[in-house]
Amino acid sequence: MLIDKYAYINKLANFNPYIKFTMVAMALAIATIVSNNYVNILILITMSLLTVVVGGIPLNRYIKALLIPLVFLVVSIVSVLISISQKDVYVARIEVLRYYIGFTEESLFQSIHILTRVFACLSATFFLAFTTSINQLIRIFKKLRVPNVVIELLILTYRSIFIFLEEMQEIYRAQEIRFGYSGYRNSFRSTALLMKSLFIRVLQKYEDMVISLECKLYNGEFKIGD
Amino acid sequence: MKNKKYLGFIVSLLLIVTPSISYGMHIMEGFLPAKWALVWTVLSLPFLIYGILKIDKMFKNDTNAKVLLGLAGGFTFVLSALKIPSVTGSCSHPTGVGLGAILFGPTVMTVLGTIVLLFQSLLLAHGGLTTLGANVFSMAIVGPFVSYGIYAGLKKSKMNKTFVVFLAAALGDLATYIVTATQLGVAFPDPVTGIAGSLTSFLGIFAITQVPLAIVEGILTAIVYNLLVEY
Amino acid sequence: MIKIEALNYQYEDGTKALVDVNMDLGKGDVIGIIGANGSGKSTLFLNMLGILKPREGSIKYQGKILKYDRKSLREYRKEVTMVFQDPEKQLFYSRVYDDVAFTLRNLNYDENHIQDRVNTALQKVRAEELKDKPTHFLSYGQKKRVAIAGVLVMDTKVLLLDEPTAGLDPHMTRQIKGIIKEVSKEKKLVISSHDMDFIYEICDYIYVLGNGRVLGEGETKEIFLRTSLLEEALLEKPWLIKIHEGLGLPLYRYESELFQEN
Amino acid sequence: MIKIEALNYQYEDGTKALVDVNMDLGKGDVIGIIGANGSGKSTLFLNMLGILKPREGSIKYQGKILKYDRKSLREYRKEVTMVFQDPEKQLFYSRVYDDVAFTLRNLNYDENHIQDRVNTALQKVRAEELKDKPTHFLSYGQKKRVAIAGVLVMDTKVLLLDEPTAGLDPHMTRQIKGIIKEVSKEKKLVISSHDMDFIYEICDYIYVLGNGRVLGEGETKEIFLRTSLLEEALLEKPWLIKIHEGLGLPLYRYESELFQEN
Repeated sequence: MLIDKYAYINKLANFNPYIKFTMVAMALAIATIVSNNYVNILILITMSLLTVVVGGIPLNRYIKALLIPLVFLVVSIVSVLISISQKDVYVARIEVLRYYIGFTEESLFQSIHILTRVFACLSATFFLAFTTSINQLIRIFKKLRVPNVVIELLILTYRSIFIFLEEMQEIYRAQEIRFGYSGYRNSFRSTALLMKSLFIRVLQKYEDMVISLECKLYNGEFKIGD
Repeated sequence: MKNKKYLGFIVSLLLIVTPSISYGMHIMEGFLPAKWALVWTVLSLPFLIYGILKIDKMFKNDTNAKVLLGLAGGFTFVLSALKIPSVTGSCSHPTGVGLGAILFGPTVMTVLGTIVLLFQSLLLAHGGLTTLGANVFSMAIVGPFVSYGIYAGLKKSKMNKTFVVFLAAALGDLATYIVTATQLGVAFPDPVTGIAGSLTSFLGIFAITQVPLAIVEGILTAIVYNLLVEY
Repeated sequence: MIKIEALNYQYEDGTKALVDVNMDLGKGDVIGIIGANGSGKSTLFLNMLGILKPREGSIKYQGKILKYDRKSLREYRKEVTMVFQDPEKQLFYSRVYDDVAFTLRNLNYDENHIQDRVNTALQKVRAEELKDKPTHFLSYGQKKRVAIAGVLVMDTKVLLLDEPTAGLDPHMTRQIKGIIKEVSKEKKLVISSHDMDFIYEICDYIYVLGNGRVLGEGETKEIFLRTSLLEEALLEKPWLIKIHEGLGLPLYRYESELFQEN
Repeated sequence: MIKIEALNYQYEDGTKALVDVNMDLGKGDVIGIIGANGSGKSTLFLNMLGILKPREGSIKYQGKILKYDRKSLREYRKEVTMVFQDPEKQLFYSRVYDDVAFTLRNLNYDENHIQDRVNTALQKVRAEELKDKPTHFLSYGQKKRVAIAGVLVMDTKVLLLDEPTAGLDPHMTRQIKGIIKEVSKEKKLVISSHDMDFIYEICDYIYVLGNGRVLGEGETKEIFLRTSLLEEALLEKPWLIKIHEGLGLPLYRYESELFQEN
């Protein structure tokens, strides 16, 4: 969640958000449509440098973020790379019970290709996530004529994410020191209790917020300036 | 529950929130080639647009519902930061989406789900922008629809309510996983065995984590449901 | 000004929350409403805002009985509004500026005008530098000040404040006191608090609530001398009163007076 | 007892939350930790509980350095635990009894034993009659007492209390004071609060925090006489200290002493 914090304190935080957004959109488009290994690597290098060197995001933090989807990546790449069949058509293979497990040249190239594309796209998205705050993005979406309902829901959801994140942490800690997460059974029950408590707090917040809205002369719209 | 009118809301939130996207496997940023990224986006769009129109209409009648939906969005997002004990001992992240299928109609949660998925990719690095369309389709459309369908279809039957909730949540989750595996399978056909091979391979490899998870999540949802009804 | 006449309020389950409450908020500039938890303070505030509708009795504003249709309420709340205890529930935007501007945008003012008023409001609570900060990075005390700004921006005639110093450290409490003193020059304030020293310093007229009834009312000094009333209401005396009674010192209103003269 | 040695804690983004904190909680029976909002009190408490792990330095309990594996933490928390500020976030069950029993059930005690200990804990906080009540119908003060019971039930040697009187009216504050005094006979208490009068009355040794550092420490009376220290920490003096300094009266520890002798 700390990505959010960096979006406000990095060195590019006040840089024109439209330019940042356009750059990222273009990088994503090129990486997925053109999708050339060398171009992808170029995007990865450019975006990483922009994020870490120009934006001033700590390198270890950046690498940590890049590794978040690692499990998915490894498992999926393995699925793409490896195949099993009775025919021996593989560049490298092992034989198990008359089946061949291995990979072909094509799947090897495809895997490498996916890898470069994934890291090109990740670096572009992370550039956006690390340097452009959601508050700036919402204004961009407004410019892009995203429907008003969606903009309003974005605003409200973004705000309430932080309300409940804090509450969840407090409830979790209170459970944790009372041994709520010692052992599988307890963890299970505590998780359910946590979800319940949080849910009830959603409803309470709703009731209180409606009252507060009345006082703020809410007329049915959550506006933002341009 | 002191307020009966919330009951429908609760059930639907739980059913749609936790299950489908809950422990779904987000297809990561950049993983899909352009063609497939586009295909799934185009397939998701009608649901999204219909949902937006519906929400628009709903907000005209009850402007406070905006706040409720916003809070529900925050709530579902936050569940994805919560580590849920899973069978294998590792921790998986639930990711809830959605909301009041019963109160608001199932397409509403497609919109909310999309918003949550967007925040997940920007704030948590789960999923991605290029794969948003595909993830929306599996997690904010198919999963919730399956859950909702099962719940709506069985709630009047004589079956035990808790079991119905369990089924709806668990099967919604499974549906999401099958769709995701399919999305990957068709995008990357096995050079030797074709789509059939790649599909089997993705279904098989993710089954190790996703099937137990679906069951765990079904149970969890049922427990929370009972706790809330008791409250 | 606001007058409350023979007001009764019941919860849906029949519990009586307020019983025959009469108040004239014209009796002072800064009115204190004190009482134990559950004495009915919050319910009273919600009645004063027209959010809850009394079962019997009425709220009068400027001599006119408050009506509960949408339009009347909206007009009324341009004159009377409230800062709630928990700032989290009053902040809807993730950017301070947008949040403070919210009410004005609801009234469709133009953006230039809004900008001026937002700036003024933020100045009043000494939070100009927070303007572009995301709300979720603010400290509790900062959130509290932004919540107050979001209400001051409206320029109402009456402002209700529920526990304005709850959860604040001594330094921030002093800040809020300063803000309240300044704001009280322009507006009528109605304040509830569990901090008797704070109430004693800030308010000039006080209503004591207990079990949904007005147990007593009077000028600040006078109220806090009524030992049995405070005991009945489960409250305590401010320390300046205690040393007046216990040590036979003169009755001072402010700490500074005490220490200057002795 | 707990000793904190050269403890440093940083948030993930590099902000220093605690800098070179040294504390020996054996120096008193009821230890007060005071400081402005954001001075690091909460972070310190979370470090003391082993929820946050210091970047440098260590927590020692009974002479042994705290380890952060599951088992060590589990054993440690049987000896050291905490009551958080907001009771709303510490009550999970719909029935008071179940909630108080939560800790014991997690440790797999048998139900008969649990029953005894739950009853004792509820007695200690004077809440026996709430046993079968649904938690969401309790008043704020009752919730607070039940939350304390839910922690007392563990019979730890050390109990941390974060703002135990926040949000309470004067009457309930007195009740909590009573409970704390009684509990302090059996356990070591570590208390944080913004209410200086409360800290002055309850604690016998005090640490003053500011910007994540220990700005000063000492016996209660002595600490509150150090004007510049309190100013630096943005705190205030208890009124008993104020009148001692301002009026030249002897320095009393309790209100009752003052009024008896004068």
